[in-house]
Amino acid sequence: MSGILDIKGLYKNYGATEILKDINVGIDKGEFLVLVGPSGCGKSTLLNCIAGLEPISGGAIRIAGQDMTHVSPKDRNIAMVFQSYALYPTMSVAKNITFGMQVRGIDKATQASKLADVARQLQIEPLLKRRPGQLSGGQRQRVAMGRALVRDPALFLFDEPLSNLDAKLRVEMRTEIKRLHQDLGASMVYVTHDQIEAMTLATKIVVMKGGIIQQIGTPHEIYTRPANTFVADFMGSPAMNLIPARATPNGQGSMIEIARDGAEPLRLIEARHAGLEGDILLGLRPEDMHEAATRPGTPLQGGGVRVDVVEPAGADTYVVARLGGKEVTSRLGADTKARTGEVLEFGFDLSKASYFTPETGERLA
Amino acid sequence: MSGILDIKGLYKNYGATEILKDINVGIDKGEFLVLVGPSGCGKSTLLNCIAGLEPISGGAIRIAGQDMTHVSPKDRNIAMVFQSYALYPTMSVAKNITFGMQVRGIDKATQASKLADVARQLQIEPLLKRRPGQLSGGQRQRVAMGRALVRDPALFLFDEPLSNLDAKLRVEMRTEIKRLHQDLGASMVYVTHDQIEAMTLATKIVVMKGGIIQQIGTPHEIYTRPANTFVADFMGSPAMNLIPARATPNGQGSMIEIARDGAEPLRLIEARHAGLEGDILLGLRPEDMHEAATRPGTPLQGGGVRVDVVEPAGADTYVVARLGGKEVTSRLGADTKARTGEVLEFGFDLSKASYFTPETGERLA
Amino acid sequence: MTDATYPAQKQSRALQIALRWGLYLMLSVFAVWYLMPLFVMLTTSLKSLEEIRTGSLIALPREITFDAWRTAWSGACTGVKCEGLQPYFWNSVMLAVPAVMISTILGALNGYVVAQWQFRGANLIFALILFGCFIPFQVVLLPMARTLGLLDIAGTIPGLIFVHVIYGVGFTTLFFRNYYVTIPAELTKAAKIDGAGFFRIFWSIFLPLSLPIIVVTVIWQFTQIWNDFLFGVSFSQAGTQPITVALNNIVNSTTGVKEYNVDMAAAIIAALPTLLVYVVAGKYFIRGLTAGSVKG
Amino acid sequence: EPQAEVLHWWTSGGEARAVSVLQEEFSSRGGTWTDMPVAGGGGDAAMTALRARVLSGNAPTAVQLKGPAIQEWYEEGVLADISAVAEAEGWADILPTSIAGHMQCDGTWCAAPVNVHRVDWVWANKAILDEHGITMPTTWDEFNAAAETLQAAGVTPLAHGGQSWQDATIFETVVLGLGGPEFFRAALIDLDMDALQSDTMKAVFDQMRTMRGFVDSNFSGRDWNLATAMVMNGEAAFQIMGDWAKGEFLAAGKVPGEDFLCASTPGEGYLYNVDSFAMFTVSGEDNIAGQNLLAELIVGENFQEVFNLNKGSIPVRNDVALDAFDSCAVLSSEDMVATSDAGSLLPSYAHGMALRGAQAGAITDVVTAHFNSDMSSDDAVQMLADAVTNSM
Amino acid sequence: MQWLERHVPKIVLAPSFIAALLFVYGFIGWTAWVSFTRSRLLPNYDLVGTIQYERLFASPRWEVALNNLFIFGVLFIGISMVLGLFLAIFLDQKIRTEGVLRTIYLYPMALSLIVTGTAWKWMLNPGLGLEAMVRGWGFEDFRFDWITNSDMAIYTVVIAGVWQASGFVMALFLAGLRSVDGEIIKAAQVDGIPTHRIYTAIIIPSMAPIFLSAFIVLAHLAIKSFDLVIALTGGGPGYATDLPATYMYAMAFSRGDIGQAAASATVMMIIVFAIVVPYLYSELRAKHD
Ligand SMILES: Nc1ncnc2c1ncn2[C@@H]1O[C@H](COP(=O)(O)OP(=O)(O)OP(=O)(O)O)[C@@H](O)[C@H]1O
Ligand SMILES: Nc1ncnc2c1ncn2[C@@H]1O[C@H](COP(=O)(O)OP(=O)(O)OP(=O)(O)O)[C@@H](O)[C@H]1O
Ligand SMILES: [Mg+2]
Ligand SMILES: [Mg+2]
Repeated sequence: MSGILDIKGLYKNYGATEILKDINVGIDKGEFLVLVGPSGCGKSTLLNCIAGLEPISGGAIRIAGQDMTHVSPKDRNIAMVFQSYALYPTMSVAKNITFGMQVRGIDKATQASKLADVARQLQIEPLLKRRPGQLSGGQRQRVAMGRALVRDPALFLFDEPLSNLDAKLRVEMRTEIKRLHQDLGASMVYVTHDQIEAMTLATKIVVMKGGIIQQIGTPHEIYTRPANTFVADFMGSPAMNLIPARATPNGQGSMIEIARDGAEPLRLIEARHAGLEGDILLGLRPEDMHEAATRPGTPLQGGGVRVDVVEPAGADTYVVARLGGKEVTSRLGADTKARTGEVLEFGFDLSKASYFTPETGERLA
Repeated sequence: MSGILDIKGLYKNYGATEILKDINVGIDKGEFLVLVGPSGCGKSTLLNCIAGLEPISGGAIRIAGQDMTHVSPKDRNIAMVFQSYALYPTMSVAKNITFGMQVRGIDKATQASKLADVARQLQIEPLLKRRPGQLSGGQRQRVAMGRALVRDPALFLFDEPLSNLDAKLRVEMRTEIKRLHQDLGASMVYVTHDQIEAMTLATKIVVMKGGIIQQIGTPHEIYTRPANTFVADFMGSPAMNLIPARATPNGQGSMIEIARDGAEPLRLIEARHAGLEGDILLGLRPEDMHEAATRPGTPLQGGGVRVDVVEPAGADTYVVARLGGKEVTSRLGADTKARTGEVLEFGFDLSKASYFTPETGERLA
Repeated sequence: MTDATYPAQKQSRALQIALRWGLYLMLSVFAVWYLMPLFVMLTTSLKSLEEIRTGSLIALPREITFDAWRTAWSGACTGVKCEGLQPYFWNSVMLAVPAVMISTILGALNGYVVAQWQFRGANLIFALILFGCFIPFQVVLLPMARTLGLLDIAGTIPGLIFVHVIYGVGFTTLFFRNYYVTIPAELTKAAKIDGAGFFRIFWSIFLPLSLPIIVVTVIWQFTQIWNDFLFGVSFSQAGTQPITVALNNIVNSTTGVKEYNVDMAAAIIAALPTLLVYVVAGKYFIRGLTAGSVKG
Repeated sequence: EPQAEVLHWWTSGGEARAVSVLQEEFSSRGGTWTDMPVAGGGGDAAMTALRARVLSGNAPTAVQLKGPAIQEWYEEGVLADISAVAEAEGWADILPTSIAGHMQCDGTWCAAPVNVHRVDWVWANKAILDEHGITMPTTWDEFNAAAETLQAAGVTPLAHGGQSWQDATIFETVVLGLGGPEFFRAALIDLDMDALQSDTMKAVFDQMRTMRGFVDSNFSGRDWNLATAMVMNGEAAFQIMGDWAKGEFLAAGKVPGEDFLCASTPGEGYLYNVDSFAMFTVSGEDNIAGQNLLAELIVGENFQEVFNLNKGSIPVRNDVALDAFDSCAVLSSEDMVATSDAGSLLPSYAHGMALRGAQAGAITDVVTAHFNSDMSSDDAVQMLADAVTNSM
Repeated sequence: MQWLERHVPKIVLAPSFIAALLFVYGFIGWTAWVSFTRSRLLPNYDLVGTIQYERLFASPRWEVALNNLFIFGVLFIGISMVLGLFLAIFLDQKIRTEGVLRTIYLYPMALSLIVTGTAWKWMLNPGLGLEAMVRGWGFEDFRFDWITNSDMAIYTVVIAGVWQASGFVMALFLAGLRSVDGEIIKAAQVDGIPTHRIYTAIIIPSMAPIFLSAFIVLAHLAIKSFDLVIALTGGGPGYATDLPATYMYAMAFSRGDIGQAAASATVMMIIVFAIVVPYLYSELRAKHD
């Protein structure tokens, strides 16, 4: 049983469609849970259920140790930022932010000082007198944030709160949220589709798909040891390469054989895992495929592959090649020597590899 | 004078506030213009002006060679994706997408095939019968995209069309948009706050701030030669480090002196530019500060700096240190040896550096 | 290559101006149609009885006289008293203002419940309340008279208010419910999270959004109540009769001499408060109250 | 001290002045008069209000009621007995018997009569008649002949307003004129089926059809006073209307016998429309005192004279001097006495004196439907019988 | 406390609901009961079977009234809706004189019909009104004498009815238009949708609830139109423009035949029920999916 939030066997249907299936997850005080998953997988719905805004079809929700399954939203002591903002159209920005405090009977002075704080953090001081209709998308989103941040609830729920902000502001806001989390020990459930946000903020990540939880773990676990190909594919950008390969036991480890176009198969030795055998999927992140020349010292296993596409992107260059009959992306430095059509000597870092069954996509090792 | 879109001296006020000031920009057929700028800088307003949805206060807009300044939106032959989606609430998803075609009297068969195409691209096939109210945020956004994509207008306007999508889908959508652009030679104006989107999609980037254009250029120009500290700071994540330094002429080049905490100043040689003198800001991207150990062969100038923060983020690790009295972030590999509190030997790649005056922030070299 | 309908701008600009003119023309034509009876009434009210008797009914007055207006306001006989509409005016005000307010507030609350706080059976209840709009007032007259007698408010202004509220609430509920269903549910959600309860959300979020529909409702209710005759005549007694009864007494005597000029003036006078409400309330037909509330 | 709340529908102009005479008298005798006027639809609205008042247990003290409605209300058990006043004042002696009959319920007095309107009047524009050499017709054939002459000369013979009660007014005068008092009584009071279906009744409808031809094409929905104005202005020659029409002539400064003529409609008999006040059961001494005082005053000589001078009608009492009354009123009064003796003093069906509402209404429906369509007289007679049966 | 809070919505709705049960359904029940009695001047409660209904359906006047209700109802509701909607849309085009025009369109509601009826009567009267006026302009053959024609008179009632009610419908629609999200209209404009299609396909569908309001109001007015007929035609010529409401009133109050009035009221309620319930059902149903 978890401290702040504890969800047990939660189901949610809209009519006949099951949106959430058997959700079990909990967080302790001060934890930062990030929900990720493809668009439409039920993240917002889950937040709504936690907040009590949607009736649930089965299961139970406890907040701060109390059964809240049938408690009205206002008594759940949560703050929430809506994906759709949901600003009060007739109130000024300032009023939008202070409304909750006012309802709770917090005194004017506190209201004013909190408002001032939040407005500064969110850089919306000049906008306080405006109506939501007079704001830009990002400004609206910040006001929506402000509404939550002035509160001091048991639990914060954030639904993609930074999606309409520019990179700089986003980083700043991220920092604010992190600070809020650390300084106040606030507990949070946070939906985002931004990998960096997920990775940098979360103490725990939940990956969902089609209303079912795929994996729960720390960012590091999720990133390095995805529970299945879905998670592997979903987390990280560009995604983890899932390269069809054949494994045969080989002494203490396994030998991994990967088909190459117009050359004989690449043979790599996986020293850590002995049990691999038959058709497998080798999961390797783009950054774990190096340009052999730049990293001569590291324990990489090399192989030349013909480069299909070279796509420079600021600090990195993405290089696409065909391996095991699939396109494989590697992330190389901006100064890579890779040229389209030429063969590049790659270095594979199998110490970071994952292995999956091709059929179910479950993790093997 | 440009081919498809030509904006001359455009001004836009809301009441007394000037939102857009003297905007001059144009694109040729097949160009992909990306608008970036901080939240509230006027990007959406500019799109609205181009679309004719907001009356402009001054200047002129030509589309496809014709003066459109006073033409109503429906006659401008543009397609637009709204930041707020603006789906037709009473129509099904399919109807939302096909409605425009239907009005234009396009035959049923074509409608159906276009709809099928777009639905596949956007992965919304199972949702075609739903109402917008029954969709998730990301799904709504995709429907909004679909409405534009089935059109074949002179100009596409996209306002943060992918902001609510998860990373994977986002990459896929980006590819679709790129394909649309390349295959059809479509002309686009695209607002985004996603640097990667901006960099990978744009043929031309416009950086705005407070309603004023700061720089127009190719992604490479903007990234490597920002016109001022604002652009330097704004583009790239984490932002370009702007390190206070002193320059003194030094033979063919200049000597750059940077203050270090608890050690004597760092001295670097800028070989490309001779004219630098006095207080300057040295602009250096995080990825141009390397871990000296990992890149022994490259022409880097080294120096040890004490590390303040180490922040791992998947493939990269961000390392923060103090230089010139400011926090400076460098992007190092996941396997960096940097440890908080210890001194790390950095390698600075001055061949990629920019220089700005501290007073106005204008680019020096 | 490009979309089928490509514009010809120059022409479209001219067309726009033409359309605009057409629009104003059309609006004016309708305005004339609406004004026609008022014109007849006004001109008649400014004529002398002599002129009405001898001249054409639909013609400008040969000589303008305001006597009829004066008589209608303070001199016309409505029974043994010949004090015009004046004394009845306040009865109507005292009746209409509270009745409109109460029924509007009730309707707003009911509509708010039905539209935003759906519970099982809410729609059925709404339908049942709504159906009440159709009950013929002639039907309710007698049982209601009995009820008022039992409640001991027969013949009083509170009794009349009671009746008007009962039979007005169906409409006000209808108006508000149908306006509130178009307001995004997210607003209620956000306010619930903010800790606001049922009434607070109503007061702070929904009422400010309701200006146009409040206007419509007030217009409807005020008109209905102010102009009501049947209830007014049946459930009042001497001293509480509303203005319509007085107007009727001036206008509708069967065998007395008909003074059309006074009739018309009286009708216009009786309508003035309603007109005032239209003009004043009309300002609140504001566009886009929900602007910027939610996206999607 | 006597108190009375009086529900009546005499609201405008002359009527109101007339009734205020009563109020003044009442006050001068120490009473408090609370006025509760409700006009409209010839008392329909007042009746509506009355019903509501009675049902809510809050009946007014005195109510303007007339004809069989008095008995109907009496049957509902809500009328008070004012026999004491009637006997003290000797009403039985001073009222024509047929009129007194209306005021009595099961042998007790329950209402006080106010005035007598004669309904079967023809009003005519003297100038027009003179111009075309026409004298007031005394038979319907004469009337038809005169009308045809006028029509040929381009004058609208009959000014009429197409409202059902006006249609009914003409109808009953024709019934009286063509059928005579006996027939009128059989058909419109006793609702004798044979009479209703008789050839005489067919002839009545034939005459109605003829009259329809004498009316201008714009008659539909016209108020009676506009029809009167047509006569006054020389646009039409005749109007058949009760003696309240006289008020319009007088108000316009016309003089009877000089500018306009009055005569009873062709045929013998007299159709009266008697206004009266019924007293409702009320509690409290003050109210009962008020009722009695009111009853006494209403039939009192002074009120009878002053009121009827104002109203254009004539007193119910046969002992009031008529010096102050105009020639038409004098004629009316004389005829009343004469017909009363001859037994041809009859209640007006069109004004709710002869029949109960349901039956009167059923007949009016047929009359007005016939008048406003091209229904044949045979059909009309059949329909009349059906409607009357159906209304029972 | 918790309980109270959870049930606030129900508690708020309760008084109106109870009032409706008592004063609407109770009274309807009462009326139904009385329709099976011989009540005359005042109600009595001894059941006598269906005789009142037999009388009702034997009455040619009731037949006319019912027919008229259908003609009048359909035309009045239809025309008022269309006209109201168009006027609202026109007024929504940023018209400078909106305030004045709105008041002009609305004012007929303010005037008591007992007097406006007279004005209309004059205008419709061929000898006094429009016909005379147009003839006066030299068009000698112009005819407009519906009000005197038994077959056409009901249409004059429609004209006056529309004149009175369409302004309010306009106001209702105007409020509805003003609640439509502007962004959506913008999206449609950019999508190249011509203005009329924006209205027909996007704005009007999203005003479906407002249509319900307008429909109910108009249906209510149509069914209860009493003053209108009384003032304009008095039910005439003959009883050609009688409506059930006037029939009922006449029976109940001028003829002292309350049983008959109750029977006609009951039939009216059944008709209303048959028309309104399916509409309500579909309208309220749709909100749920
Ligand atoms: N109706 C209005 N009245 C006044 N100011 C407005 C109005 N609409 C927008 N603004 C202001 O205009 C500026 C530009 O708005 P705009 O929507 O173009 O910003 P943006 O660049 O799209 O920002 P974002 O990235 O947050 O969407 C903002 O500062 C905004 O507050
Ligand atoms: N009212 C509704 N009726 C039926 N289905 C609905 C309704 N609301 C949402 N859904 C469906 O439920 C699923 C989950 O929606 P939800 O909003 O939780 O997705 P999400 O994970 O937040 O997606 P996104 O990242 O796009 O916001 C979606 O497939 C959506 O289409
Ligand atoms: Mg979501
Ligand atoms: Mg924007």
